[in-house]
Amino acid sequence: MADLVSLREGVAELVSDGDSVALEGFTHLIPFAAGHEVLRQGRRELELIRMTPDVLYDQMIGMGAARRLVFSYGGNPGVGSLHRFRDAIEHGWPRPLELEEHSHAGMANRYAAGAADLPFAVMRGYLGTDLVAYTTVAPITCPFTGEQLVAVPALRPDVAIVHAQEADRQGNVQLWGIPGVQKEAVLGAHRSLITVERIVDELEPRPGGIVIPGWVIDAVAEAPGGSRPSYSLGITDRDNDFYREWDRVSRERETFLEWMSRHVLSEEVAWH
Amino acid sequence: MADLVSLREGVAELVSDGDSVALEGFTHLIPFAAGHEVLRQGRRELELIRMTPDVLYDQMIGMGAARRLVFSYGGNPGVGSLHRFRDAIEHGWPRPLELEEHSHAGMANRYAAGAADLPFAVMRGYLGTDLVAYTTVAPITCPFTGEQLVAVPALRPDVAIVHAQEADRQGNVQLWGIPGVQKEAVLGAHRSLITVERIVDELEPRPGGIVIPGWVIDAVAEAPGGSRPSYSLGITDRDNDFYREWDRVSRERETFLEWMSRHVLSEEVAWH
Amino acid sequence: MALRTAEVTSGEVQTVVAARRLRHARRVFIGVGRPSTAAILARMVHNPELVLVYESGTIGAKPFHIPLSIGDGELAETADAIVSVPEMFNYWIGPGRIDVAFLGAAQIDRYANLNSTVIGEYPHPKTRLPGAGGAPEIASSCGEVVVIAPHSKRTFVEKLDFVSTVGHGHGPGCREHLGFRGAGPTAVITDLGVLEPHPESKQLVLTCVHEGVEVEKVRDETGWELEVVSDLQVTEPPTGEELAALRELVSR
Amino acid sequence: MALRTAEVTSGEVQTVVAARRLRHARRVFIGVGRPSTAAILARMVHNPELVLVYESGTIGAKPFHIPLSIGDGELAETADAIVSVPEMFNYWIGPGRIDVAFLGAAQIDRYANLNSTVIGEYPHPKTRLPGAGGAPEIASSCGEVVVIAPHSKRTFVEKLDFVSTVGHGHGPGCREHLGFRGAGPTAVITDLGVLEPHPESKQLVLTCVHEGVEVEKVRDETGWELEVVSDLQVTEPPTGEELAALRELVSR
Repeated sequence: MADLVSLREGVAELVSDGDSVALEGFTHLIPFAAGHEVLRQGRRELELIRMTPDVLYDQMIGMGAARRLVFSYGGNPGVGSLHRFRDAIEHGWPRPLELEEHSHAGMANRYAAGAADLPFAVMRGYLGTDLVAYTTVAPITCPFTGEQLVAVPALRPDVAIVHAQEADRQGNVQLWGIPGVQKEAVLGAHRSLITVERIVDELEPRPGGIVIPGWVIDAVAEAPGGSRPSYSLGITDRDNDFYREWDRVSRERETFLEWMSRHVLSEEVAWH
Repeated sequence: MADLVSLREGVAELVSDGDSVALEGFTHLIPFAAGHEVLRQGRRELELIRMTPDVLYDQMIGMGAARRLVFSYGGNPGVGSLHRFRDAIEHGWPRPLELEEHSHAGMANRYAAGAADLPFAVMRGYLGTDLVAYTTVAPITCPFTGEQLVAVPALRPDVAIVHAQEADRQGNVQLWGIPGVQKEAVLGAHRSLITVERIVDELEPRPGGIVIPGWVIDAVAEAPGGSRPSYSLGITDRDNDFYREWDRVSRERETFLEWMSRHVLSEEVAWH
Repeated sequence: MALRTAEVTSGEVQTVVAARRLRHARRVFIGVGRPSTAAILARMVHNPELVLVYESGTIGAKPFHIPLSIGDGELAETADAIVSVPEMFNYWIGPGRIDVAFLGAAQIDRYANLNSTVIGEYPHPKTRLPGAGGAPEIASSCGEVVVIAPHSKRTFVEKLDFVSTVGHGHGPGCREHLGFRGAGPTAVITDLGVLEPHPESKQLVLTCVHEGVEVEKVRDETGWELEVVSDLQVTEPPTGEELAALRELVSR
Repeated sequence: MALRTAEVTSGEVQTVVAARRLRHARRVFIGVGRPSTAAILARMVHNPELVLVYESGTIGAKPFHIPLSIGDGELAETADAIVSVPEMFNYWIGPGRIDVAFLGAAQIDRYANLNSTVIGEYPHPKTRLPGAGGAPEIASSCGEVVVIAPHSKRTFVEKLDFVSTVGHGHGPGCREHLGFRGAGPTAVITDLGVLEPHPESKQLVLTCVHEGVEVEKVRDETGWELEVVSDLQVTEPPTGEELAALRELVSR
């Protein structure tokens, strides 16, 4: 059974400097509150893993918490560039950022292989692209047909952190709506923390509900609104204005730092 | 969009002599009505594919409809032997039955590879067993770690037939409860027929509900009670007494043939 | 009622032309922005049965509003089915279940190969772009690809800084050699006109200009020696119905 | 209240001993029949938190009745989660998330390898058995395996007709050589007693007999020269609570 902890305890217990950490979420259910807590606790030298690093990773990269980024699409969805991500790669500010870049299909299969504890997954992809020269893939031949395919190595993060709608007191978690790769990230990681909108006495099965049993989760922390400005289907709405506004906030280093200091790092946190 | 057809039309349209046919269902939602219709239409020389050939395949094998069986567990669950399956293998009655035998994990991965249109899947398994000498598997080496694993070839049946609780008028299908490998069988097959308990105006999303869009299905046929003596969760109950009784009915060739003639092949069918 | 060209923006024309392209499509794969707007518009005016698939995992979404992200709540709430990302790529995109995919890019070359990764050198880019995302496998798996891009020399380049996504590769036979399925890019719809691969050379040629656009202008904005077909078409202007629907959609 | 041995069937003893084995288990993988009954009994009297996993995909099922099949409706209705069969094997069994797996077999050898495929030659069997099902990967992946089998020379054989499932293979180091995880078979619970692999030789030795069972009888019913540990134990008879719970369960 998962431990029910405070967000502060959960992050302190599970995330250390230098860890590879997957804060997953595919547009929906992005674990902003947990990512902010990682920043408040001053974690450094992280390998951040995520298919779609967006505003949360822009914030973490901009604060210099990451040494390395493993990803497949780094943009502010529907808005444009991630300015802190770009600044780190283009100018090494506030520190250089090492990259391991894949396609979405590659990352998804890497997570699936990790969840299955297999060393690699087989897929069709990457062929003909320049990515092959800069990332970790290998040719593999079908032993039955001779067809050449591509192998991608499994992803096994030290820690997976995801957000869900609810958990019961045994730490069984239910999420619904767009599920992304969160289940795979949790099952493939060595440790896991799930933040939830609410703790309930009993999980009521939902259409589209995915239940992750408490016994494969290390810790569950209640964090109402913990995915804002992303959303938790049925509980909070996506704050599209915030994503648009982030383009302005993040464009200049000073504005960004001031915003982070005021809204994320201070003891009296405006949100989260 | 799938065509809404009668069971008779659906089977006549999609199943031909010599086809490889997966009538899938893992204990739950076994497409008995469709299998019986295949028998009534006199199909022969079939390659029958299923992880858990049970009473339905015992019937189809006993009637001589199958040339070959691809499977991983051939028993009457909780009861014992499948006598017609045994008689075919042990004595070639009513005709010899060629076998391709796998483990459950192997069959499940073969279906998953088929659904993904990949030629094979990678897994850990089979090693050390005598099955390796009699089935289709191949060693494969991880290009990253050097670990030796096992490849299994994709399953691509000519036809998949499964049963579900409901469909809407566009042929979108919803099933819930134990999902087995039905989605994989449908997606991996070249043609597909889904029988349903009922046609509804609109699918109401259910906990655990899996929706298969009508546009990946060839035909949907209404067949109320179509999984009996198996069951359709929430609509019919498993007839455990029938499974026990089958042990007696199927033990002798004559009793079996008489039962089939009376209950399955006759024009006025007692059930289905 | 036909509207005068002056009343219509080139972006509106581009969206309308993209939507028309979906008249007979069955399943379209779309990202956000203009592709998504075009697909919703197609459902409104041309093809109400069109199935919209977003890589977030929503199959058969029926958004009333233009979504900002590919994972907006409305997409999940209106979808026929929602699947995980591994399932989306492995069971739905990879096997070629999607007819048409709309893709964008920061750079496109004469073979409709796409760059969405970097401007400059990969290790030390001048401009870091978001990256390939789902595009490489979408382009190698779907029935056909339609590229939607603004027409300028910055975008239509002689040589990509980085090949993120293969269109027609090095030309004829290249997709087959790589084992790809589908026809690859069949059209590039810009704010100036439509480019299509020549059936033999696979090089993009200008097949259509939007009303009021000079061919010379299109050539000027293209970074290679653009060929023009002899029977060059002029885009049929947006109809009143198309334009009204588009504007109503944008205003929601 | 202790019950006299005469009142208890050997099958009941076997089930009770199997249930006790789950006192400290967290997740148990079970098929139908005696294993399932033992696991449900363990939840009733020893370990209410025990998570029952059936290969049909039901995780955390809490059946009130003994299921006839691994896919009975009650398992689905009471499960914490239900997953597809590919997911069950790939995400749950393969990675070793299950502590204890209960398996049965038609034949078992001194290294606790199992045959559930054929009696006789595979191409022309005397008796065709159901086949391996999930057992090979369950036995190579779970934390430990407990085999439940009736004790007779027909079952406990010198040489298997077919190796369906590897227990300890050819002996020490064999599982490691094959890359298996988990301890493999740690006990074989029969209607006569309990066999466990010798820590060094990995050969099954008799470590416990049920009350009233002669060692000679066990040797007679075993197809190889069975060794007996020096400190042979006698099974603690079923307690009144265990027996009452088991009988109540069976009568439901």
